[in-house]
Amino acid sequence: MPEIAETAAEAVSAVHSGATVLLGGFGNAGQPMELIDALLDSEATDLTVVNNNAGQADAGLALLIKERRVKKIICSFPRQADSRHFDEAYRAGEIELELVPQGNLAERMRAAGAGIGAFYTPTAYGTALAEGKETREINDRNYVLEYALPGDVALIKALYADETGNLVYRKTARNFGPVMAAAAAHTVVQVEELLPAGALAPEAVVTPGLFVDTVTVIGTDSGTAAAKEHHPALRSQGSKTTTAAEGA
Amino acid sequence: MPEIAETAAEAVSAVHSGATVLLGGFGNAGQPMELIDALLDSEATDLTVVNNNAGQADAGLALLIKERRVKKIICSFPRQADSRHFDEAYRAGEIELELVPQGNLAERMRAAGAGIGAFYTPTAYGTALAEGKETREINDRNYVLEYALPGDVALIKALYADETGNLVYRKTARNFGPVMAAAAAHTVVQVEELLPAGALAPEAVVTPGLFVDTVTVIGTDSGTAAAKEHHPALRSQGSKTTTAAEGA
Amino acid sequence: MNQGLSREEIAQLVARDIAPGTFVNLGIGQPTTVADYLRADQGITLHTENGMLGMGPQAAPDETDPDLVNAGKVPVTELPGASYFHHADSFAMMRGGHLDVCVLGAFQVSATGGLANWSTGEPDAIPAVGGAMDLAIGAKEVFVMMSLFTKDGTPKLVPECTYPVTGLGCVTRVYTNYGIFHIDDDGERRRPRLVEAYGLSAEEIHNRLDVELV
Amino acid sequence: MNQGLSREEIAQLVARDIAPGTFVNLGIGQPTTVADYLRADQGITLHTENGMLGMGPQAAPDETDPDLVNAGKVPVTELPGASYFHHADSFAMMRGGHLDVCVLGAFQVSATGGLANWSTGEPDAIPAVGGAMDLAIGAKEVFVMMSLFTKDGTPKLVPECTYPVTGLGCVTRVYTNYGIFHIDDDGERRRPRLVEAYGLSAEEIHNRLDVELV
Repeated sequence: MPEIAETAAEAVSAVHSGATVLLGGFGNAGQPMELIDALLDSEATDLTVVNNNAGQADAGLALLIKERRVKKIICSFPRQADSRHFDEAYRAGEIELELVPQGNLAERMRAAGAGIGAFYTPTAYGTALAEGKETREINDRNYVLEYALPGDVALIKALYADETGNLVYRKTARNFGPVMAAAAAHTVVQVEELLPAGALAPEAVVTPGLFVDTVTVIGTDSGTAAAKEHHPALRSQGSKTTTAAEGA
Repeated sequence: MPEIAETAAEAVSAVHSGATVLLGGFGNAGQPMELIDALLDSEATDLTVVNNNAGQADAGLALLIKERRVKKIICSFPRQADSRHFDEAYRAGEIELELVPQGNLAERMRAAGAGIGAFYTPTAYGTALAEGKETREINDRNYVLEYALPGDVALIKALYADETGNLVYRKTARNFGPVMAAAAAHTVVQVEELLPAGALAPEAVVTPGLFVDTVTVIGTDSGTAAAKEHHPALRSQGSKTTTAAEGA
Repeated sequence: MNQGLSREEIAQLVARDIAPGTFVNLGIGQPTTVADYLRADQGITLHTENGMLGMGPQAAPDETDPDLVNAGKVPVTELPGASYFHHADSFAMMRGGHLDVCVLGAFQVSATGGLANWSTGEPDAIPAVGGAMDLAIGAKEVFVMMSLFTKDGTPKLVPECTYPVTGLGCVTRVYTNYGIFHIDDDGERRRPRLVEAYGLSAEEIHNRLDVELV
Repeated sequence: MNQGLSREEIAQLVARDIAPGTFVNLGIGQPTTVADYLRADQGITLHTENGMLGMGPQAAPDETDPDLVNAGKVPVTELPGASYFHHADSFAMMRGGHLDVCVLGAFQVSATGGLANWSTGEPDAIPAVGGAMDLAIGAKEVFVMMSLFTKDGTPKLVPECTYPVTGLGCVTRVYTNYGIFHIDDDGERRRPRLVEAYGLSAEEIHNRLDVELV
């Protein structure tokens, strides 16, 4: 059973300085903004962050970078119209960048979660992003060796959790969540609602509870949108224990 | 959109002699028995078969082996109380056996579906099943190199398909189905019911339709059991196009 | 000078040439506009790298959903038959060769189908790749949309890419304002073949390119 | 001769020692009986390799479901909080170290925690491995249940396995009819430590084993 954290601050207390933190989300969808804000309010520094991007505008990850608390970022697409804090830190030589093609990034975390030490991927063969890496020809195709990318802590966002930690997501907000939950030693999830065990249909669970260590309930736009629909994982007999409004 | 086959015989016509055939199921659960029976009635021979087991009693795969139409079997657990046809063929030197730990078997097919050429797995390191294989130490752990295992055709069983080929499964009958669907060049599925596009909730689809080439409707015990429940993937507004009773 | 086809006309040609019933990924930027010209009767299923098949058109301004976006992070919609999956599964679909076509933009395409579209290689540029390299090597066919020449007239279909490559030998067709090229493998090597010409004659195109055409 | 504990008593000890709130896989055969002694208040979640967490007890004869079986293909039940997943995901859970404990039977366990439980090594035997090797190296802790001696009195806790191994250095505890052994890593090497003795004295156990105990 996961720990239920009353506040986002408590939920992110597992992130220690020097940790590798996997941050979920693709754009705003699935981004655990409130957990990242809590991380910003914490003392944690000297972080290695894995995220698809490198922060946008003056919020969340961008502010962590602005405060120089991210020593290294592992991502696929740092440069964006509003990535000015990353751009500045990078040009100043004050942040290390490991640029990884998006699919290799996802697969490296998937490998970490699945106990695979390394794998041969065709992506990036012959490009600058494979320079210095081992290659191998298998059945007339060329591959690059990539290693598993585990995290100390994952901060992700899901739609519903049940008390056993089972998670379901909403639409394209699923993105990196399930992969990061499995790849991290400690997984922290912000959800719109926490439901009793048995409220989620076992066929429709996306992230089984054994990947989840801490759950905290935070209402966002996703919950508002979900309230207008019937999510298929919700069993009709499942009554809600904590709604976003009642919760932290 | 997948082809809808009227009969099991038509559905398995994609299996040619010499093909590598991935057969789903773990015990009876998820086993596409009617497709295997149709394969038995076909002319296909000289097959390489991938399945967790090597046939039981006097049915399905066991009969294919009895008729010496399987030149090689790749499986994790051939020896069973009622695997007499395999035992006999094996002792006579008339079938080749590649014994693969169950998780490596699943992961090798997963790699094939995911375009991964090979991967380093800790399973079987230091055992007879890793003899002659490449090994590598990564972060103080020992791994064995295993290669992707693609199929020419997969024969699997699911619960429902929609007209776009999206699949959902029932309970532990899911087992190898999703992995084999992605690993084979051509995937044939027997389902209890075929539903219109839109009848399956997109959040609850397990195998997206792009992995599915042929669907045929065959009623079995699974459908009978499912009829007493509400599968979470079924949207209430989805009306059924073909039920098992009406179908082939 | 005759500019050949407009961007919209190029997108129309790409849409015309995508086979019915296929699974297609449209890259960010110009390739996205191809969706505007796909006909419903083509039965094309769109994939977006952030975890969806069966993506519908861009969402109306008053019907956007924060949890339903495309690879460009633009709000989109869901069609009947859609499905959602996580990032590793989404890129497994590409890498595993399950997508029939992806359409990408390019700085350069080489005569053997090498693609350069992720980096200008300028020393002070901040690099970013996203899913470009995964898409380039993943789909069964890679269609590129680009102008055939830069503003100063330099060809973008080149003997070898001078920009950093995204993938080797992966492009199968190049849709440009002056013509469509297929890059076929004749068993010995891959070479571009001019299939349709627009605004310039085939001879003029041959003369202005430093690439041997079939 | 005193036989020490019965199989049921060994299963009870294993059940007692599984930490509350953990995720556990019980191997086929004798290990399955551990489930009979787990208390509800321990909050143990059972994993079955064929794709389920939250597995409940064996199904009553009139309530079996053809699509709900355990790794031994025996009909089982589903508990609240259960989830289903495919085979690659199921074994990823093991291999990725997400299960806290697995319980396995054994022919032999070596002094350094090597496990032999998949093959007798007889030349005419038909080999079969199932999920044994995946489980052996996957769980954080591997508990073995076995008799300490064969019927002819040969120890099964041995300096080195003579049977073909399932995994190296993977066993953390050995539950036998005569005693419980923990195989700890003292920083230099792994060695068994006799934690509890039954039916025989600690000295008798030491004398009958060819293994150096801590």
